[in-house]
Amino acid sequence: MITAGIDIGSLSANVVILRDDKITVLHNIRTGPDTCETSWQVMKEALAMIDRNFSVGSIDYIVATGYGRVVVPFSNKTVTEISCHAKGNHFFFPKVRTILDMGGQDCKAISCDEKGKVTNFIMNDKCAAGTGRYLERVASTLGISLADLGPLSLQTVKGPADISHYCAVFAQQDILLLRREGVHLSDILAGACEGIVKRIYPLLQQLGIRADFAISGGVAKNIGIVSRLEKKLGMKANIAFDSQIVGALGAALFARDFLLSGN
Amino acid sequence: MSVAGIDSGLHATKVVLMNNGEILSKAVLTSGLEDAYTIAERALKIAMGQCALPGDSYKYILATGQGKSHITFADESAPDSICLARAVYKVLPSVHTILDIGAAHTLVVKCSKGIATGAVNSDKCAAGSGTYLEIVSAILGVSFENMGGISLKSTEKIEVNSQCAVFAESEIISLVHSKKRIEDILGGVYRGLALRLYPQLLQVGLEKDIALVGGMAQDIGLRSAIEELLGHKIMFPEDPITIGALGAAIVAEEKVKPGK
Amino acid sequence: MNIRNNDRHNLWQEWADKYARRVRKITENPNPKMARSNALLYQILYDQATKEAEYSTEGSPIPVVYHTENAPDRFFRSMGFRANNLELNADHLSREQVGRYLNIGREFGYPDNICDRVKLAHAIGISGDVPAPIMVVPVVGDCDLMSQAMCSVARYWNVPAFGIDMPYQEELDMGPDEYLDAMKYIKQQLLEFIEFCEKKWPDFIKFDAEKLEEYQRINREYTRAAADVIELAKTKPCPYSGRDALRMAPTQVPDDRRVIDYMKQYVSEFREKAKRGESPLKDNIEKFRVYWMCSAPFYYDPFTFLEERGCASPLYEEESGIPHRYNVMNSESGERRFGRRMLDPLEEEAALFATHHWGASGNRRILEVLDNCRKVGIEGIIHFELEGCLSLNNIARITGERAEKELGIKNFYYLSAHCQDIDKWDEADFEEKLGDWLEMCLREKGF
Amino acid sequence: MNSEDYEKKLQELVSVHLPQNRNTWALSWKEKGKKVVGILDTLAPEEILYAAGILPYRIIGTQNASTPLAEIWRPPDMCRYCNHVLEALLTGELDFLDGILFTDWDDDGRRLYDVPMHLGKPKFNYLLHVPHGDSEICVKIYERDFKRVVDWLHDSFNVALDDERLWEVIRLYNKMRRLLMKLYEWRKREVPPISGTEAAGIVMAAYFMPKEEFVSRLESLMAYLEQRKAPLKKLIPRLLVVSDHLDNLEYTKLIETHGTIAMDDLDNGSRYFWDLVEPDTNPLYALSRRYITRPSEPCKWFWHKQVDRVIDWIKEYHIHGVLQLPHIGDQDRLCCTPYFLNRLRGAGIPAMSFTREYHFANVGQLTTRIEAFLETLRLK
Repeated sequence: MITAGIDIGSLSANVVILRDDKITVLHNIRTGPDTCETSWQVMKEALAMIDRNFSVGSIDYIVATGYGRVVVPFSNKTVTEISCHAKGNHFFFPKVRTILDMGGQDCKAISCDEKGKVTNFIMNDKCAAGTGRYLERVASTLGISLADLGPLSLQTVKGPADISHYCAVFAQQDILLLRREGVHLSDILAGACEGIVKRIYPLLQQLGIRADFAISGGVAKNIGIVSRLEKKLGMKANIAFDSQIVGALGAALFARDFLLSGN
Repeated sequence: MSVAGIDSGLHATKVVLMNNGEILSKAVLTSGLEDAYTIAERALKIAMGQCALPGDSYKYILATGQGKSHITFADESAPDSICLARAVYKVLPSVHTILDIGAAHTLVVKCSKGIATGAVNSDKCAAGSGTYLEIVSAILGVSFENMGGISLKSTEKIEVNSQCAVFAESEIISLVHSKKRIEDILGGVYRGLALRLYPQLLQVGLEKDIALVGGMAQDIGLRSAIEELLGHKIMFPEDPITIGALGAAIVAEEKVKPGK
Repeated sequence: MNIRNNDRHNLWQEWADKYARRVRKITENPNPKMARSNALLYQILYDQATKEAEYSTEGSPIPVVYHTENAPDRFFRSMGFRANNLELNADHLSREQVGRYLNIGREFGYPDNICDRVKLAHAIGISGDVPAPIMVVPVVGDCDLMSQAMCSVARYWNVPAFGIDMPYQEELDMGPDEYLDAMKYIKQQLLEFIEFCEKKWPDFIKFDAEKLEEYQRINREYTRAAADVIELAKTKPCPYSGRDALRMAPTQVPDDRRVIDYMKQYVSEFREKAKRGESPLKDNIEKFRVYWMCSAPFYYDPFTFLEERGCASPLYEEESGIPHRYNVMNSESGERRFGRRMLDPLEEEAALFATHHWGASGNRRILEVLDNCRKVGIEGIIHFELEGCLSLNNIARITGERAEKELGIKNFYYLSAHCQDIDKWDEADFEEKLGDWLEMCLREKGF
Repeated sequence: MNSEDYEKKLQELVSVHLPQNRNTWALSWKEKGKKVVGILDTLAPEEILYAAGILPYRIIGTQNASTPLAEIWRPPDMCRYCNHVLEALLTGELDFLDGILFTDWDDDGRRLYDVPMHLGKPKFNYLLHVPHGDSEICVKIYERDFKRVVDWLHDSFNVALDDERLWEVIRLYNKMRRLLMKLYEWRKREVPPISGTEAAGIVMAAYFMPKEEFVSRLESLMAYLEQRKAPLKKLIPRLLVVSDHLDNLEYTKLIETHGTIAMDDLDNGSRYFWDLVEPDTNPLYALSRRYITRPSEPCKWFWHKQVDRVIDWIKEYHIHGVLQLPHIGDQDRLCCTPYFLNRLRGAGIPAMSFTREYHFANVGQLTTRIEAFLETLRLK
């Protein structure tokens, strides 16, 4: 039995292919302007990893998720990223009850039951404050790579700088000014991370945080955010070895369930 | 008697030197990662270099703009609203409403005879600022300068609703993906932008004539979108970028005028 | 989700300690900028807080009723209740305390985009940090959301929510008769309230008209003393700081006669300053005077900022002698109004309630504001709108337009901000904008 | 008539509220030289207006995406319904109204009255205070204020009102209410004869038509509706939708692509017609009692009784989950939401609340949220 999950996010597109319950392929690329093309590309590349004459047709069931889920032409069914992230995280960490998924342009706090089924969730609103995109802009403004942002933010000199604007765009202006005033790079980054945690925390508060806690999505890779959040919550965060594929994995698991239940 | 006006903006610092109402010289420097003080100092030097007068012949230096408080070598600082009102009165005396759109702010000033009588300032959200357009130009791969012109070729009305610049990004990407023409997308972008500026304009009363100044004033796309919205022409000075600095210089002159 | 079992704080004890510190500071090394009479004020607050703090630890022998600012506090107490004004509790939160209650609100799932006062009053109400209620009293008329918050608190503790309703109509032409009408309606509700409570808690609740009258006498004397402040407000340069104009009398101690002494001290000390032409303004020169309205940042002092620039703020709309519950009491003689047709103490409470200036249409409040502007020669209005305050929607601009049309006041500064949610407060930005506005006004005046 | 004709008539009724249709009746009413007065919520005593020969017109806000004229007066992020109503007033969309009877369901509703008063547009406005309690005293004061409304109508439009006519109108309204209740009764079926969208559409038709016409139109359809095989197939889950001013039915359509709206707690749904006016010697008193003692709106102090109702409905209508969609700035509902959700979840009923715009916009995220909620109901 071969099933696949494909997660088309605003920043990255991910594919997970399962043989029975084993993950055989993980693959992700950056989402291009044409979401449909992106979905073909990422899937084809993933299939090629199994072997070259493997095609979409040879997969028994495909579930698409992510904001681009509806445009994936070859999916049998679509499931929202919310359900998929719960399921994916639950696969890695069966004891998880609260999940934070921080994607490119939204941020979800999800609580699930022992079966990995969503029981409640909260999402941020029509503003990019506290999202992956925000961090991208910060990194690009300061001319550093997204990967370095987290570690650097932990080496504060005078403590986190105050970035007063919520707005992802204006934060960039603030940062520019701070730079001109000669504020240390790390302090600015620390300020940016603090800012994000400040935006995320209320979501988790409203949801009510129950152990275990897990973070997925691109931002989970950012040690600057994760460690600060762990400190604020006073609990350890579980993070999958590849936090970006959790959604796609969840989709693949749903595909397996649907196939078995003949749904 | 000579004076200097400095407008320390986020993206550029402008200097105007004046002598008895005559502009001696101007200088515009785009800000890098230098602090406001240093770059203002440099801009001032450049401007001074353009005219023969010795450095100490400048009786009064007045700073305005978002970085004004950092320019400690200036004798005084004054709010943008006051400087804009003075300058626009000098170059476009019939104007009663000034719309100043810069990189990160939008300021609407109500004025009569060079006196600012009201001002509405917005900077809660980038949706109405030049930065928003920079993001758009980056997504569409169109140069910032050409966007306006292209938007005028729009034939189909498209709505770009996203308040948030970052969300507009994905909205625009999906428009591109659905094979919409760049011209029409830009048309929508400018219309949306004008619509978001509209409440602010209405708040000060929209008394004619209306002038568009600041970094964005040269953007023909924005200008025509606003004119379309208001249903009449708006004015703009030939050098809209240095208008704040000019105002600062005028206010400086008032200070040194004998008897004042 | 049950916050009551979370770590409890003894709010009143924390306040008692704070007031003790202040009293000590004022008596030991007084700040010349601050009013001396504050010593008595904080002493009163300290005594109240210590009393409440005991109840908080030992549990209150007397049943507690939660209510908000516009509710008839004196009335509850005259029935034998201990009244706890959650709205005032919220106002008294210090910078350090406020975070806890914002979090409690969020965890409860209460909307975050409503005004800080409602959010915090609600949060304190469900925190268990003040003695638990046996009844909650939602009132409408000044703030509907506050009454929603009180209902929510009542549902949380599963205790009765006994509302008191304030009637109104567009009263452009509203004379004493309509007020009397409204007053009678409210009196009926108060009687119903008494009946309900006396039946429910026969052992310890009994309405005592004399007690109420005594409280009202104190309040009347206080009002009379405070009325002189409006006279002081007319003197230029303004003898006191906007900070002191904001000073509210401790309304939770209706039985404490010292509030009268406090107000008298307050007035006389500033009358002295007025005689000497002293003021908190730079070089004692008043260049401009503004009417500070609605609310203010709690943990930052905008008045010193204004006074350093020669701008006086003699009035805060709610307090210091502003007769904002007009038509009820003659502020000079302190006698009941309504052509003397208002006789018993219940009617007085009802009338105070019925004529609240936040009630009814915006017109009621605006008329009063304009009247005060006229009284003290206001040149500019700073309308500090509390973000998320529904009672202010629409009337800010109407006030501005009418102030210009009817009084020729051109300078109207409208700003909307949070007063207590510090995370959302940007001081630098606030000062820059306020400074720009003031400078615009001054230059226009030729300074 | 064959079923095609009936279906056509039904769809006509459902689409009465659409911008291009809804003013038809008001305009022809005015042609007869009669007056039209706007109302804003379920708390306004329509019967009084109608009995006085005035057509009550329930205001739907403009569907323009932006509300620049309204934002001169009020912050954009408070009650979105008020924004869009004020915008409609200022753009002239509502210029045909002779007046508006304002009711203060909350402070935003109360302050909405100030701008028209300030601008004198429309000419005649009245602010009717709605007591939030349900005591006899409240009923009495509301009755007294009804008398003031009658005086206002007389002074403004020179119309009179007699008990006889008022009773007639009350009977007519009760008849309408009974018909709608019957229609809602059928929604308990496994496959309801009408969708939630259609139900809301039918209710909103009553906003704009003279009630005689609405009643007769609905009456003529009842037989057909009773045996109608709805176009929509049996869709799990069955939902109860809660909101205020959910008058853009694109939202309900969006929900019904994923599930069935089998029951609602909407002001343009059950809350409009539930509860009859009970007989009494005095018609104004009888009216007041109906409007005051029903828990309908969150602003009422005894609103928890409305939650009891919702919980009963959940059993009667075999509801799987409750979906609440308050518009941004629907503050008094948002203040009641924690209690609401806790009550339902405490009773083992899945329930969620997502805010939305007033007009139909920014539905991308909303769709995901709704889908995700329905998944939690479906993926068992």
